[in-house]
Amino acid sequence: MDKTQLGEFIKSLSPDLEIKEGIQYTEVTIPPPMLYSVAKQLRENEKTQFDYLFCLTGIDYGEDMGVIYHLRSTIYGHSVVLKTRTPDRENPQLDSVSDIWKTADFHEREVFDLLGIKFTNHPDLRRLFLDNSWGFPLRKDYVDDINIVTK
Amino acid sequence: MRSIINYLKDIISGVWSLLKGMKVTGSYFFRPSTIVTQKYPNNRKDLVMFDRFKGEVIMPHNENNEHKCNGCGICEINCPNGSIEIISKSIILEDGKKKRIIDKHIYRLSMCTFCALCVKNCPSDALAFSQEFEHAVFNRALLIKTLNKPGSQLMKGVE
Amino acid sequence: MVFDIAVTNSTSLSVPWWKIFYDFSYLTEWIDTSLRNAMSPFWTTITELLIIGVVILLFYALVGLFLVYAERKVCAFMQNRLGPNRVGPFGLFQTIADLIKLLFVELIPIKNADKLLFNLAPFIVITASFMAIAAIPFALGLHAIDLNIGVLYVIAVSSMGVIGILLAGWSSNNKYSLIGAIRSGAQIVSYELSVGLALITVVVLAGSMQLSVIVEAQRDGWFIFKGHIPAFIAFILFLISSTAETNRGPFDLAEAESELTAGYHTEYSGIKFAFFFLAEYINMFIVASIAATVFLGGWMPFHVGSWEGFNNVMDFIPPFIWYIGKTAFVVFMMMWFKWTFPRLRIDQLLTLEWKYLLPINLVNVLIMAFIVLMGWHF
Amino acid sequence: MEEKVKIIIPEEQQEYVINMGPQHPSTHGVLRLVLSLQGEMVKSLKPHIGYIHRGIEKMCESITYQQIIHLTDRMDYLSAHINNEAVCLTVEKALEVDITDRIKVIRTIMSELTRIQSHQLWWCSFGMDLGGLTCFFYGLRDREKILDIFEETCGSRMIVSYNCPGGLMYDIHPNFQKRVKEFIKYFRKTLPEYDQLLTGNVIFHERSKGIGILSLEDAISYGVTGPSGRASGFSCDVRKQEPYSAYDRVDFKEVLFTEGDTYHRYLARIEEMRESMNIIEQLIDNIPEGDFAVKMKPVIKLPEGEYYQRVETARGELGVFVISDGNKNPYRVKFRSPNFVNLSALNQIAKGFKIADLVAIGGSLDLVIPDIDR
Repeated sequence: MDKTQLGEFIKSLSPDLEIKEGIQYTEVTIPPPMLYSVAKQLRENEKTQFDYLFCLTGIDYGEDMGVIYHLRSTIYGHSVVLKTRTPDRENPQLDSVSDIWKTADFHEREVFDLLGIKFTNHPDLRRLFLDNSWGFPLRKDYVDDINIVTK
Repeated sequence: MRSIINYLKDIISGVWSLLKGMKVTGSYFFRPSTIVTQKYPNNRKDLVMFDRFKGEVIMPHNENNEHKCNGCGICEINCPNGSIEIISKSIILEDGKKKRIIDKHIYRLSMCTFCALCVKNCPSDALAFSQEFEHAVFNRALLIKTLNKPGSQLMKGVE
Repeated sequence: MVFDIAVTNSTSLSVPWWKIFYDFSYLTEWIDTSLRNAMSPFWTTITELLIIGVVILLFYALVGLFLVYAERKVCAFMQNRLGPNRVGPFGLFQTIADLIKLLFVELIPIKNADKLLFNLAPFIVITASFMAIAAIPFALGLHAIDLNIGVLYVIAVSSMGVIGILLAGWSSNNKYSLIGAIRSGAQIVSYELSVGLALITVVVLAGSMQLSVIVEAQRDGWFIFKGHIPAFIAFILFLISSTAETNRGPFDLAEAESELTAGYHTEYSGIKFAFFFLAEYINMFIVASIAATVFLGGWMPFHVGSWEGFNNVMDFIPPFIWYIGKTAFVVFMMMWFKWTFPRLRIDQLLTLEWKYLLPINLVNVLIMAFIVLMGWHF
Repeated sequence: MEEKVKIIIPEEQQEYVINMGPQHPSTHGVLRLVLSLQGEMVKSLKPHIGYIHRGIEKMCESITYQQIIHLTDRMDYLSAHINNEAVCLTVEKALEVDITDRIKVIRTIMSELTRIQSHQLWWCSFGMDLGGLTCFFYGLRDREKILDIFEETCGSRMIVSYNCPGGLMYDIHPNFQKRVKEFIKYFRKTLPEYDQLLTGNVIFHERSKGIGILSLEDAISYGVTGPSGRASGFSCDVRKQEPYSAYDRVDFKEVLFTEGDTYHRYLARIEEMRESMNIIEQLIDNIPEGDFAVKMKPVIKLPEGEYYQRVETARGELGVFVISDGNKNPYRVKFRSPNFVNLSALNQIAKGFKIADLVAIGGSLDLVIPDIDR
């Protein structure tokens, strides 16, 4: 399926989804509560079969915390981008997709480590790179007077 | 019977594959001409580096102790690690005009990642790479270098 | 040379001095008689024991140092490198420099280690290899002790080293060391069988376990040629299993530096580490000399049937040189193995022994016995 | 009186926990694996990473696009050139710059040389992991020839910094073509030696065949890419799927196996070296004339938006995800590094094999730790 068809198809799954045709990929914005069910549908639906999660990025949008999923189907060769964002900066929580794509396990740990987004139902949510005493360095409001030198 | 034949076949093919490996190492053992390592500090004199080799950043001076750096600071902006610092000073020219010229071009070799952005982006080609690669010193302070030589001047015709 | 003067000044040495290179018993008997003339029989025995001890100790140290150097040079040449080349001409004194360094290195005490066993282990390893060297015939008349069960003695003594390795691994209180030691135990217990059986093949042919008799029996042809194919197979099997028994690559699972960092000697430093290191090389030398003695005719020169001239030329080379040459050949083979092959896994190592080497060995012994019974050997 | 309590742990719960790393010869860097063993069998392993986490993604947020190049060099230092290429392609795609054919071809040749030298170093260290120390020196000896080519053209050996947004830092050295051809001729002769020494060796077969099997489903689910993924039958070559640079004009085959064990991960890399040589041979004689760099503005500002670029490094798929807010610094940069993802599958692969196998499996995945930590 090309980008437009894919967008239409995903729109037919649920009317709440916001579909945008990006430069490279079809971009789908999902409200956090629907994330898991849409991801599972995309993975299991015969027509989409997104079996390969090739990138999972956590972003600090300033006010919101967001996660971007890049999916690809190894059978059909089409790709889609899922975006979700939560306005809760203090205790951002999203559903884990690590039981749909096993690779999400490490990626979500990384996002948790660097941005502090908690993933519910994650099997082993520990910090990956940093010590427990560190803040969340990829947040825009992270301050570290010792290690970050600005000219 | 077949299993015994296979057993023997396994052994013979296994030993044969081992012998092939031994042939490779053995053939090198008896050909000392294939040795590639060098006696490094002894061959220092005839060791030639490639002319593009990025050893360290230098500022070439001509025989009159003149360099091309006008102190514009583009190298300082381009440096990703802040290893270049330019200290400039104002002088009063003969015709009474003020002019900012370079006082010290400080280069911290210990922080340099040899990305060549400073050399490439220099508008007046004042910087270059030398082929020096033996950078080890006993004191870390020696790695902070001043690139313009004392008493050097801006080359004529460079603005 | 002091040696020359002593010989020429003596009236009791009845042969020209160069003859002793062909038969060391001239020298040993001369020393014995001069000592007996000077002191009582009791003190003569004590002095002779001391002399033998010192000579073997010196020999041991020299062989160890030289083998370390040789290994480094051989592997360097196989790997397109120069190898040691800084200390002395061609880096000849490199190992001496290393030894001096090791002597001065701090002995790091290990917390929670079993102190007694930890310190005892290197001595057991080195003593085992030291004892085995006494029974090896180096040349005609240069043989410290000629037991009538020489082959058995060497096998027994050289396999004692594994106790030291087990102790080292156990007492270090290090998990990697323990794995290494246990691996080594399993390995040596298994491969001891193959070493023994491979030697028994030749013992069957020679009809004696006494090493001097075995060497003497090869005067008209080395056993590897005399014993047809079974002797050759036994030689190959001995080479493989003795490489395993000395914990050398590709069977160096006990130290396996890419898996266990250094295995049983991870926690050792300084001279204690040097003991392990030295013992490994001496063990290699011992098995090489056993292989040379039993299969390649020991110090016997190479003779071809009826070529009188050729045989005379071969006789002209002193037996000691023959012995050293053959041992060096076997040592080189073992180094060649080590620097060519990847390491086996522990279960494959045991599979190799129990499924391949041991059955082949047993059949081989039977064939050899049959050949000897029928008198088909040369 | 003190009462002695004897606790008996059932045998299946007894674990021998050892720490492999952070200083261990066969983790190739500061990777720490906590292994639970039963005998010598690995029951489970937990990777602990972050020992050289440098925060490259954070650093990228405060530097310009030209300066990112020197950081991506240091991620996967063995495919430095390919990493740089990924960043440059992202920037060029965002700005819709048309780069000349000459740049594309040179980038492709350099990428393939990088791939060969990376696989050579992998071959050395894999041989060394299995205990064949001589492999190490043969591999390094041949790699030296490529590094010399790099040094002559780029000025440095490993951390080349040869790409820049809009083209290349300098033109290729006049000797470049001649030297590359010499190398290909030489390496076609020495590659069979690798086969004799390791590929055909019976001990090596025993150590690698059937060890560490990664099924196709797991490979896709874990996202294991590169030669490791292709050995399991996962067709994931970005050079074929989304051709970039000059890959659309060369003819090469994607090395695919279905077995997915250590031996086939090994074979995939060896075959890939041959394919890389084919690619270089097709391009080296017809490097088109043209500029080596397109004129770019001194300060590059990407238009607002999200840009994703995938490239095939020596270890798998590298994704560069740049979110720009229109400033000269990126708003967020994410590197989807292949090693990070490949490491996550290690537990799945190594479970139930021995320590010696774990070393072989780790070697066959070809992990580069700075790329995992970033």
